[in-house]
Amino acid sequence: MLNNFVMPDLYPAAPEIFLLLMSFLVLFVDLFFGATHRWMAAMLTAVSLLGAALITLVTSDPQPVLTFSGMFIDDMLADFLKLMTYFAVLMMLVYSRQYLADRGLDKGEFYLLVIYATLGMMIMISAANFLTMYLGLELMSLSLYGLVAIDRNSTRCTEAAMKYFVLGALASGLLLYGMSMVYGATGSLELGGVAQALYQGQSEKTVLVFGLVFIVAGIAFKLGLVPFHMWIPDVYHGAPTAVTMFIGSAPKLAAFAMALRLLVYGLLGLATDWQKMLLVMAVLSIALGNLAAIAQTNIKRMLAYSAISHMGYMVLGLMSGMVAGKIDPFTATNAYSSALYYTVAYVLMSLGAFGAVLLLSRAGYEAENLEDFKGLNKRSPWFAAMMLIMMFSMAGIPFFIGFFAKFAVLLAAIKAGYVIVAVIAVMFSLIGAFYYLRVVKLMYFDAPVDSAPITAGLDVRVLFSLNGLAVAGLGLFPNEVMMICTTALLRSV
Amino acid sequence: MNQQLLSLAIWLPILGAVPVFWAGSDRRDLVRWLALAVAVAGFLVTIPLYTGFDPKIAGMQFVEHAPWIPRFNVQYFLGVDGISMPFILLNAFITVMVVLAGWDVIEEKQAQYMGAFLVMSGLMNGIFSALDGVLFYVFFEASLIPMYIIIGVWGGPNRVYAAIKFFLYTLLGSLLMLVALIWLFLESRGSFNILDWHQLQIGMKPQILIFIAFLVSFAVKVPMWPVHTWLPDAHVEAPTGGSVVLAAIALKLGAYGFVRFSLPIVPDAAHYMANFMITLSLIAVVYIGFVALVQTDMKKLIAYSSISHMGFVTLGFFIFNQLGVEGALVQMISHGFVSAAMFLCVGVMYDRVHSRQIADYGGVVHTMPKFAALFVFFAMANSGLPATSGFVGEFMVILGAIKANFWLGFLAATTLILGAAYTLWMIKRVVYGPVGNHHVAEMQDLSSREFLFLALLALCVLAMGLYPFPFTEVMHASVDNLLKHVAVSKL
Amino acid sequence: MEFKTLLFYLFSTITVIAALRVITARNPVHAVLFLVLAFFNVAGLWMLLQAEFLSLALVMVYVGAVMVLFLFVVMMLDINIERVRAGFWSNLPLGIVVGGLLASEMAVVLSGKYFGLANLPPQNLPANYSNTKELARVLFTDYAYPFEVASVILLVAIIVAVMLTMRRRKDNKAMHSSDQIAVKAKDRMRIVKMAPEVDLPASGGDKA
Amino acid sequence: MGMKTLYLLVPLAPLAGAILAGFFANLLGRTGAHTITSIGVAISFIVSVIIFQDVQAGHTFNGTVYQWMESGGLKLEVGFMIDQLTVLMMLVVTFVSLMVHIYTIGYMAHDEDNWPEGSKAGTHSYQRFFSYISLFTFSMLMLVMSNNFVQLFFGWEAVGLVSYLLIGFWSVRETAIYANLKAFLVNRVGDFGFLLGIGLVAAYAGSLDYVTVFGKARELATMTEAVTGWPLITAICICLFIGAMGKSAQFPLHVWLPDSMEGPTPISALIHAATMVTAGIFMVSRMSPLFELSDTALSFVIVIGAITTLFMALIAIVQTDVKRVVAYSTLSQLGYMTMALGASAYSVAIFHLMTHAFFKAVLFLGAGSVIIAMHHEQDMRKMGGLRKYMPITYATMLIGAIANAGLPPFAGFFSKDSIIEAVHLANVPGAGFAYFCALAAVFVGGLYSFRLIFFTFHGEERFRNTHDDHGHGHDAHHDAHDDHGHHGPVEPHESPKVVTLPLILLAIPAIASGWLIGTILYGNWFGAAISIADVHKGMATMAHEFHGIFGMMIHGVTTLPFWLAVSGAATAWYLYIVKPDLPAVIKQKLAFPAMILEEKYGFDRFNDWFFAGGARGLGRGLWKGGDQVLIDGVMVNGSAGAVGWFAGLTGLIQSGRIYRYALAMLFGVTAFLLLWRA
Amino acid sequence: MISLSHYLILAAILFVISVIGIFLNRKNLIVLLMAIELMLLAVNLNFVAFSHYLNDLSGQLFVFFILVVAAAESGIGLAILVVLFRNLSSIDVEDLDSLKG
Repeated sequence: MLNNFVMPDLYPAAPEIFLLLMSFLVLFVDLFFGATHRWMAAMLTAVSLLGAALITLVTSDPQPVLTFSGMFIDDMLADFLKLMTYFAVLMMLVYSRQYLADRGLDKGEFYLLVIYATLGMMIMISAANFLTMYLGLELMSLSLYGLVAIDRNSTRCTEAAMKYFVLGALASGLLLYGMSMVYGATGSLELGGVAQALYQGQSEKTVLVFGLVFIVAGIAFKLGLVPFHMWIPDVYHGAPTAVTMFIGSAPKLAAFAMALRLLVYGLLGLATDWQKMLLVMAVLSIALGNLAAIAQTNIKRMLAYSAISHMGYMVLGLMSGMVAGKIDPFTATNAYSSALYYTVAYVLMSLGAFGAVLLLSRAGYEAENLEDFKGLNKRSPWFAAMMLIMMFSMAGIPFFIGFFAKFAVLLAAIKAGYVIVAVIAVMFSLIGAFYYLRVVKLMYFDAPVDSAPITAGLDVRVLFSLNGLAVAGLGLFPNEVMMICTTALLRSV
Repeated sequence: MNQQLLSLAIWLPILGAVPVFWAGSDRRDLVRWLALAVAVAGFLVTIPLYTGFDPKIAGMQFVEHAPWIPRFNVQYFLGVDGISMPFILLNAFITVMVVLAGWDVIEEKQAQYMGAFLVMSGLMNGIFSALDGVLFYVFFEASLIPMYIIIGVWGGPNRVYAAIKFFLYTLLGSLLMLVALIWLFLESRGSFNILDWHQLQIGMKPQILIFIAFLVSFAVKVPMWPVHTWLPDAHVEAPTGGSVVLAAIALKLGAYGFVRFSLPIVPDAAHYMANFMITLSLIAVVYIGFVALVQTDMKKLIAYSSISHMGFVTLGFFIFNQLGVEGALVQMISHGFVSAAMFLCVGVMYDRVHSRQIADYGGVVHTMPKFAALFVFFAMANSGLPATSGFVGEFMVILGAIKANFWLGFLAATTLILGAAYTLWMIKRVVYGPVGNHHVAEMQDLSSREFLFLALLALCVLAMGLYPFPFTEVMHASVDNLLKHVAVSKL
Repeated sequence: MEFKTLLFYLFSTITVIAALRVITARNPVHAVLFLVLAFFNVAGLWMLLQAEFLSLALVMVYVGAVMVLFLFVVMMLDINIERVRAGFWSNLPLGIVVGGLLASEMAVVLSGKYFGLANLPPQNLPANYSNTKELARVLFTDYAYPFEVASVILLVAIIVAVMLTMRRRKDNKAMHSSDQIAVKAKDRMRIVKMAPEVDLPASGGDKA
Repeated sequence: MGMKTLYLLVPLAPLAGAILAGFFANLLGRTGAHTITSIGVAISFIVSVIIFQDVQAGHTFNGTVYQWMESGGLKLEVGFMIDQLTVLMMLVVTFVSLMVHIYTIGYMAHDEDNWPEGSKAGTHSYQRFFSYISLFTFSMLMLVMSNNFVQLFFGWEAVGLVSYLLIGFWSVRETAIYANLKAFLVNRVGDFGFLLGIGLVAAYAGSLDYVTVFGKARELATMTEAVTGWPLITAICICLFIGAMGKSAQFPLHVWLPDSMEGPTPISALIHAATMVTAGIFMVSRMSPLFELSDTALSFVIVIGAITTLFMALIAIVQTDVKRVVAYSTLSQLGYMTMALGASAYSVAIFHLMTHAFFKAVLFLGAGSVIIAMHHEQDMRKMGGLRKYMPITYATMLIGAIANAGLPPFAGFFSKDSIIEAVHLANVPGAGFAYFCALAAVFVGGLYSFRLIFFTFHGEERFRNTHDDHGHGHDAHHDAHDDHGHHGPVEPHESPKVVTLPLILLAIPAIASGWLIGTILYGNWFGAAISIADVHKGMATMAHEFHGIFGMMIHGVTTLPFWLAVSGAATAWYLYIVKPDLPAVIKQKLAFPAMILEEKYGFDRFNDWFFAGGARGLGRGLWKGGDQVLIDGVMVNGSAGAVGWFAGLTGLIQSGRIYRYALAMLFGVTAFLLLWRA
Repeated sequence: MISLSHYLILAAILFVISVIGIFLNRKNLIVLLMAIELMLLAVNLNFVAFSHYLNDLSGQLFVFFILVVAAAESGIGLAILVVLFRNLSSIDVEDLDSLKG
C-alpha cells in the first residue's frame, strides 16, 4: 500500500532539519559538558542559528515551494521572516548571556528551549496547513512556557508561567475550535484548499464566520491584541528579563506569519469580516496599551503595554489590505508589507529597549524599575543616547525606524479609507509619547539614584550600541528594509 | 558646490555636532571652540544662499533632488524661495549667537548642550528647505527632540513639566498633520512633492479638513491663542539658548507652515477660514498683550510678547494682501532678532543674579550701563519703534490690515500701546530706578563676549529697521506668486 | 429509536453530566475521575463515528496516562479542600450569562440549518476497512512532517518537566555523566600533606 | 557741494555728533562731547540758514534719498521735502537746539552730583546728555524734512524715544521714570491714531508720499471708508490729528507733558516746549491739503484746541512748581496753535509755534537758571525776591512772560492775537466756543505768567525761611548737596555765561520774531506749502485787514484780548505783590474749584485707575482666569488628568486574576460572535 | 438518525462547560487544567465528527496530533503547577495575583 509513497523534498526544510539536528548536539553536549562548560551550549546554539541562517540564505528560492504533502511552504516571506527570527534570537542570546550567567540560568535547558521555540516559530512561518500551524504554535508556546518558568525558585516566574500557560491553552483551544469549524465548512485543512473552497463560494458563510471568530481570537492572543492581551503585562513582568526579551521579539514575527498565513492566505475570502474584527481590536489595543502604560512604574510592564499598542498599530496595516470588498494587489501588498515592516521595526526596537534593561542589570540587581533609569545620562551619555533613540523610535518620532513603521501603516490605513481610525491612532500615540518621554526624562533630567558603574560586558555594550545605531540608521535610510518586506511579500504564495 | 548648499546647511551642523559630542564635557575649551567653529561655518555656508539668490525668480532655487524612500516616492527634495531663504540665514546666525551665549554659562554637560543646538540648527534648516512632505515632517518632528532635551536638562526648576508640555503640545499638532500629508499623498496619486500638491484639485470639504489638520499643527507651533500656553512655560524653564532658539526660530516654523502648506494647498479653505484665523490672531495680539502686562517674570513677559507678535504674523497671512504677507514675513525675521536679543538680555542678567523676577531687579543701569543701553534698545525694537526691525513688520501688517478692513487694523494697532506698555513697564522696573538690592549692586557689566553677541544683534535690528529693502526684495516674487496662487480656487 | 441513536444520547448525556461535575466537584480527585468518565463516554461516541483508533487511543493514552498523571499530582499536592470551594457561586450568574450567550450562539449556528453537511448520509465503508491502518498509512507518509514535529513537542515536554521538577538530592545515587567526563587525573587523587601531630578540636563534644 | 548734500548735512551733522558723543564718551571727555555736538548742531543751523535763503529764492525741493522698502505696490522711501514750512521749522529747531546745547554746558556741569555714588550710568551722563539732545535734533529734523508719512512717523517716534530717554534721564528718580513711561505710553495712544490715519491713507491713496497723496486729496474727499462707512477724509484727518494730540499734548492726551518736567530743564525747553510738542502742529499744517477738505475734522481740531487752551491755563494758576507753571502754560499755548489749525490758519499756527518756541524756551531756560541758583529747588513758594540776585535771568524771563501773556510789542502778542482773530473769523462748528476759550485764556495767561514772575522774582525772599523741608522727593539731590556742604540759607547768584548767553540770545527773537508777521503770514510766504480751501476765508480776511505791525499793535490795544491780558497781569500783581495773603483766602473760599484745579481735573487719577489699573486688572483676569484656569487648567491639565484617570482604570482591569483574563477573552469572542452572526 | 449537528452541539456544550469552568473556578488550578482538557476534547469531538461526515481522514489525524500535544501540554502544565506549589504552597487561583496593574 505504500507503493505510491515518494520521499518528500527535504531541501526547502533544510534549516529546520539542521536546527533540529543541532538541538540534539546541544542536548548531548549539555548532558556531558553542561556542568563544567556552560558556554558550550550557548556557543553551539549561536552556531546553530548562524548555520540555519546560512542555510536559509543558500536554499532561498525566489519561487514558493511546497513540500511535505503541501504542509510546508518555503517562500521569500518565510525566508525573510526566518532570517529575522534567527537574528532576533541571536541578539537575545548575546544580550542575555551575562544576565543569565549572573543568575545561574544559563543552563543547557535554556538554550534547548530557545532552539525549540525558534524551531516552532520557523514551523509556523512555513506552515501551509492548519495542522502544521497548530503544531508549530504549540512547539513554540510550550517552549516559552518552560522558559518563563525557568527560574523555578521564583514565585513571580512560576506565577507568570502558570498564567501564560492557562491562557495560552485556552487560546489554542479557541483556535482549534475555529479550525475545526473551518475544516467542517470547507473540508480542508490546507490553507490553499481552504482559500480555494472559499473562492468557489460553496461553503456556508455563517459557519465560516463562526469559525473565523475563534481563529481570530487565537491569532489575537498571540499578537496580544485587546481583549486577548491580558497575559502580556503579567508574563513580561514576571519572566526573567532575558526571557521577556525573547517573548517580546521573535514570536511577534511568528505571530505575524501566523496571522498572514491564516487570514490572508487561507481566509482571504472572509477578509471583510476579519478586517473589521482586527479594526476593533487594533483601536482597542492602541487605546488601552497606551493608556495603561502611563500608569506603570516597572519598565518591563510598561514595555508590555507598549507592545500591545504596537501590535495594534501593526494590525492597522494588516486590516487594510482589502478595500470595499475588492482585493487590489497593489493596495494589498502595500498594506501587508507595511505590517511586516512594522513588525520587523518593532522587534528591533523591542530588543533594544529590553537590552537597556539587561545592560543596566547586574548580579543580584534587576534594573527593571523606571527609577533605575534615573540619571543615566550622567552615568553613561552614550547608552543614554541609545536608549533615547529607542524611546523616541517607539514613540514614532523621526528620524528613527519607528516613525517610518508608523508612517507605513498609517498610509495603508488611510489608503483603505480608515481616516478616522488613523486619527484615533495618532492621538493615542500622542498619549503614548508621554511614557516614552518619561523614560527620557528620567535618564536626562533626573539625578542618578544608583551610581554603580555599568558592569555589562563588552558584547552587550557593543550590541546595544549597534542596536541603537540600527534603529537610527534604518530611520535615515528606511527604503531598503521596506523594499525587502515588499519583495518578500510579492514573492510569497 | 552651489548645488549642495542646502544640504550643507542642514548636515554641516548636524555632523559637526558629532565631534562636539565626542569631545565630551570635560574638555570645555575644545567643545566651545569646536561648536563655535561649526556654528560659524554653518553660517558661512548659508551666505551664498543670499548672494546667489535671484530675487526675480518666484520658484524654488538651489534645488536638490534625490530619491530617498522610493518605496513611497519620498524624495530628498530641497529648495528655497524668497519666503524660506531668509529663515535659513536667520537660523544659522542665531545658532552662532546661541553658542556664544552658552560659552561659559553652561557648566554641566556643555558638549551635549552645544551639540544639541547644532543638531537643532541643522534640523531647522531642513524644515525651511524641505520640499517633500515627509522630509518636512521628519525635520519638523525631529526638531522636538533636541529642544526637549535642552529644556529638560538645562532648564529651571519646573523644567520637566515644561519640557513634556512643550513636546506633547507640539506633537499633538504634528500628528494630525501627518494624517493630512498621507491623505494628500494618496490624493495626488503617490506624490509627496509639496509643489505638486500646490497644483492639486481638492474639494471643499477635504480642503477644510486638511486645513484644520495643518492648523492644529502650525497653530501650536506659532503659537496661536488658545494653544499657546506651552510657550510661557517652555520659555521660562528653558536655558537662555533654548529660549532664544524657541523664540527666534521654532515659532517661525508654524507660521512658515501656513505659507508653505495651508495657503497654497488649500486656498479655498484658507479663505473660508480666514475670518476665524484673523479672530484668533487678533485675540493673540490683544488678549496676550494684556496678559503680558501683568507678568512678574521677565522671560514669561517676553514669551507672551512673542505670542502677541506672532499674532501679527498670522494676521498678516490671512488678510491675503502682499503688504500683509510680506509684513508677516518681515515680522518673523525681525522677531527672530529681537526676541533672541531680549532673551539673551534676560539671560545675561540671570547669569549674574539667578533670578528672572522683575521684582528682584531695579536700577540695573547703574551697574551695567552698556547692557542697559542695549536692553532698552531691544525693548524699543520689541515695542515696534521705527528704525528698528520691530517696526517694519508691524507697520506693514497694520497697513495691510487696514487695507483689508479698518477694524482689523484698529485692533492690530493696539499693540502699539500694549506692546510699549508691557515692554517699557518691565524696563522701568528692571533697568531704571535706584539700585534694587545688593545683588544688582554687584552686577558686572557685559563681558566682551556678551557685548559681541548683543551688539551684533543690535546691528541686525538696526540695519533691518533702517533699510529693510534687501529683505523684502527677495520676497516679492515668491509672495506675489503665492498670492496669485491663493487667489485661484482649486474647487 | 435506533440503537446507535440511543447510544449517542446515552453517551452524550453522561458526558455532559460528567463534564459539569468536573468543574463543580468539590474534591479535585472526584473531578479527575469525572473527567475520566467523560473521556470514556467520548471514546464511545467516537466508536459510533467509526474512529476506532482514536477512540482506543483516547482511553489508553489519555485515561491511562494523562489522567493518571493528573491524579498523581492532585494527590501529591497537599491541597486544602475546604478553601477550594469558597466563592464559587458568587460568580455563577456572570458565568451563566456569558456561557449562556456563548452556548446559544453556538447552538443557533450549529443547529443544522446552516449546515449543508448535515444532510450527507454517513459513509458506508467496506467491511475490511481498517481505520487504524488507514490512519497509519497517512500518518507515516503524508503526515510524516507533523509527526516529527509532534515528537519534538514531546521532547520539549520532557525537557520542561524535567527541568522544572527534578531536584538533585544529596542521597541521589544517579551518575552524572558530565562529571565523569570532566574528571581529571589530579582530581582523582589528592595528596594531602599532614602535620605529624594535630591538636584535637577544643569543642569536639558539641558536634551532633 | 550741491543742495542735496546740504539737505543731508542738516540732519546728519547732529546725528554724527550724537553717535560720537554717545559711543566715544570715554575718549572724548566732557569737552569733546559738548564741542562736537554743539558744532554738529551749529553746522545744522548754518546750513539751515543757507537753505532758508535758497528757499527764499524759490528753490523748493522734493526728492528721495533712498528707497526704504517696497511692498504690495506701495513704495516707501526716505526723502526730503524742502519748502517754506520745512525750512522755517528747521531754523527754529536748529536754533533752539543750538541754544540749548550751549545752555546745557552750564546746566549739566555738575551732573555727577545727581547720580548716586558708584553708579556707572552717572559716569558719562554728561556726554550722554549731549548725545541725546543731538539725537533729538536729528530726529526732529528728519520729522520736519520728511517728504512722506513713513519718515514722518519715524521722526515722530524717534523724538518720542529721545523724549522718553531724557525725561527719565535721571533714572534714579522714581518720579522721572514714572513720567517717562507715562509720556511714552500716552504718546503711543496718539500714535495709535496716527498710524491708523497713515494706514487709511496708504490703503486709499495707494501711496505715502506727500505729493502723491495731496494730489489725490480731492479724490479721497469723495470716498467713504469701506467697512465703517465714515467719510474717508474726515476719518483720515481725525486719526492723524489724534497723533497730533498725543505729541502736542492736547486734551485729553495732555497728561504726560506736566510730568515730563521731571527731565532736566534744557530738554524741557527744547523738547517739551519749543520743538517736539509742536510736531503735531507742524504735522497738521503739513497735512493742510487734507484737513481743508473736512470741516468735521477741523471742527474737532478747534474744539480740542479750545479746551486745551483754557483748561490747561487754569491749572497753571494753582501750580507752585516753577517748571510746571511753564509746562501748563505750554499746554495752553499749544491749545492756541491747535485752535489756529482748526480755524484753517495754519500759517498763524506755525507763526505762533515759532514765537512760542523762542519765548517758551526763554521761560524754561530761565526757570532752569533759577533752579540752578536755588540748588535744584523748584517750588516757587520757596523762592521770591530773586530779582536782585539774578538780573539777567529776571530780565529775560520777564520778556518771556510778557510774550507769553501776549502783550505788544513782544512776539507773543502778534501770533496770539492773530490766532484769536482767526478763531473769531472761523466758520467751522465749535468756533464760537473756541473764541470764548481763547479770550478767557488770555486773561488766565496774563495771570499765571505774571504770577510766575512775581512769585519768583519779587516779594519776600522765602528761600531764607526754612530749608529743611524739601517739598520734593529728590533725595538724590539732597544727598548730593549734602556732600557739597550746601546747608543752611542759600545765597543765590546769577548763573554762568553759558547759561545766560542763550537766554539773551533767545530773548531777542522772543521780542522781535513777532515783527515778522507781515512777511510770514500775509506775504504768501508759505506758498504752496500750506493750502487753504476757498470756503475758509479767515486768513484772507485777516490779510485784508492787516496794515503793518504798528497798525496791528495800535489796533490790538483797542481790542478785548489786550485788556484781558493786562487785567490778568494786574490781578497777578494785586494778588502776589499787593496782597500776598489773599490767594490763600481765595483758595479757602473756593475750595472746590481749587481742588479740581489742583487735581488737574482728576485725569491722572482716572487714568491710573481706569487705564493702568483696568488694563492690569484685565490682564490679570485673562492670565489667571483665561490662561491658567481655562486653558491650562481645564483644557491642558484637565485632559492630561483625564488620561491619567483612564490609565488608572486600566490597572483595575488588569487585576492579576486568571479567571478575569479568561473572561475578557471570552467576552471578546462572544462579542464578535454576536456582532458577526448576521 | 444522529446528524452532524448533534455531535457539534454536544461539542459546543462541552466547550461552553469547559469555558465556564475556567472562569468560574477561582480556587483550584488543577480544575483549570482539567477544563482545558475538556475543551480540547470538545474540539476533538468536532474534528472526529466532521471527519466522519466529510469522509476525510485528515480530521482524525488532526485529533491524533491534538491528543499528543494535549498530553505534552498537561505534562508541562502539571510541572509548572508543581513548581508553583513549591513556591507558593498553594494552587489557589486567587493567590496568583502578585503580577497585576
